[in-house]
Amino acid sequence: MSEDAADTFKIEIEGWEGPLDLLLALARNQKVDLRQISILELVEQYLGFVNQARALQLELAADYLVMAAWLAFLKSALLLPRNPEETPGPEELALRLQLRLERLNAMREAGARLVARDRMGRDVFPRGSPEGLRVVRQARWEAEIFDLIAAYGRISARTRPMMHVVAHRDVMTLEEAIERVSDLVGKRVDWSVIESFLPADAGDLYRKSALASSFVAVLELARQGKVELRQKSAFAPLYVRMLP
Amino acid sequence: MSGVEDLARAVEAVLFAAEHPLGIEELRAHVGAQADVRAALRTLEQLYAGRGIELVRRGDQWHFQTAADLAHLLRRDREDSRKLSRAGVETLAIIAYHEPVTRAEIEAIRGVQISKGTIDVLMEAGWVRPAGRREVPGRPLTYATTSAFLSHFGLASRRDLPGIDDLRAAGLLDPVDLAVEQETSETVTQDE
Amino acid sequence: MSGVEDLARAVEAVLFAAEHPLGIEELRAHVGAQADVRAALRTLEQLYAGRGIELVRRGDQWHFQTAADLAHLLRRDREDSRKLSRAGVETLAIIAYHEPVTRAEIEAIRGVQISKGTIDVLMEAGWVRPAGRREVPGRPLTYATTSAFLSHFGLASRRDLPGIDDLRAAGLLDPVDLAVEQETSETVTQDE
Repeated sequence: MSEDAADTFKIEIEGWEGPLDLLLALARNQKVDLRQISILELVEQYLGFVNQARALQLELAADYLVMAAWLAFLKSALLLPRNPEETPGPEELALRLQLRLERLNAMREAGARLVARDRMGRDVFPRGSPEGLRVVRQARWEAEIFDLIAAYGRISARTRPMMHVVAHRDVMTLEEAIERVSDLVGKRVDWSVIESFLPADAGDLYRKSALASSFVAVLELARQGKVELRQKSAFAPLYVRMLP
Repeated sequence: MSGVEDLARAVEAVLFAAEHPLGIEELRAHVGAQADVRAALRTLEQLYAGRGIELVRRGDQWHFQTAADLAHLLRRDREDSRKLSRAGVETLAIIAYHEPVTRAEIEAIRGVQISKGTIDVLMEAGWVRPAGRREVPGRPLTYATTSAFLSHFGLASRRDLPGIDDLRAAGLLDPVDLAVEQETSETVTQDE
Repeated sequence: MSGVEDLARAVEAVLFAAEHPLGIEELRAHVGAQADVRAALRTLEQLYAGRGIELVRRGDQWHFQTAADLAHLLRRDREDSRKLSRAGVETLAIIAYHEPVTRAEIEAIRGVQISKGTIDVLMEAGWVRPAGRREVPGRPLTYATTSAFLSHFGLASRRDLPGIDDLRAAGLLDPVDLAVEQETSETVTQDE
């Protein structure tokens, strides 16, 4: 049924909402439990109703007519000798109609009970301006002893190189080296390799430090024009001589 | 004042301030974990019986609301909720008692197509929501009711829907096909 | 029920459902123009005296509110258990092993700055407390663990912290001067 047709029909026949609705209204007129209604009687009433509407030249929506045709078929099937080949049989068709009516009726009554309840905002009202309840969340912090120890181990591992303390370490400062080289170079007349200016009794680490500082020292002295340097090639021995 | 009366005062204040119905555990969270909240609620029920405000139990939740017989005093400055059409009421009932339910299933029960606006009106009222698609050909949308539906109609849960247990027991919430199967099999059994 | 009591019920319901305090005229608009609303309010005042809900007059307007002495019930504390962050655990470990220790020292040991909230969280948890100021320039605050720390981690004393002796023997717990640490670590790197 199209909406237009539905609208027309509502206006013309007291707003039946479809053929099933009309059938239910007729069935209830039988004033018996829907399980006990006479389907034949119901069919007669429906067909009578449709004929009456036609006589009054009311425009019936298509699905009312489809239902009328189906009910006419059902009626003849119920009345004529049964054809066992035919499935579903007329009794089952009648049962289906009765079950559908029961279900529609159940929902109609349920709806009526539902809307008749005391409805919030219509029949009963909550407090207009409740203060409200507040939940104050507090964190309960969790950590396990294992996490703590693992964390400390992790930090220790991460910072281990940083934690080495070099208790004592001999270094020759640049000032020391300049003084030492200036002093020694003046006592020599010819070219001397730079290693010859290092202290003879130096340990390995101190010797490295002394070499590095002495190298910078001779560069500084050369810059000042006090010594000259000679080296044949990279990594070849470095010679130092006092400038006249 | 006795302990029970002190507790009743406390429960009264908490329920009064609450924005939603509260259960026993929620009440205990406010008034004390060991409190005999049920005894306090009984005291309050008696205290409020017949008054303009009533203590109401919905399922296992409690709240205060105005007495239903005073609705006429309260409605005056409120927008009258639009009256639901008959189609609307039936459709709402079918959704509530059968959810989740497709439009085709609603139409099968009502024996008529439902016009476009009927479900829209129910959704606009906040009582009905789409509830996913049914995994059958065409994947039709299903509908279900909302918590706003429950609270508007004063229901604690769908189990409180009027008569739902009887309807289910009578098979009236089963589809016709299933009911036919059962009826015919019963008939067969009777025949034997 | 008498007329006054009926009226009291009506006023009770109207005040309960109202979103604002109401004056006499507003109440009359709901319960009846001729009604002796003041008498009804007096009845209600007596009825609610000492209860969890009170009828309160503000100027010439009336409303219900929860009794002031029960306000504390309207809030409740909820504990959410939360896991300490990695920074939090590391900071706590450093404080536990080195206490009393300043923030700068913690950062030196971790090798990473600690955000402001990290120590706050540890103090909120009740595991760390301020432990006086160090008498050096800037007088930085030092931190130490609490007895709650010990009991949470199942320790009788800080000496029970596993491995503390081994770590000390390895020289890992020696106080390290920041400046020296920088220089020596650089020298070491050059040597290697």
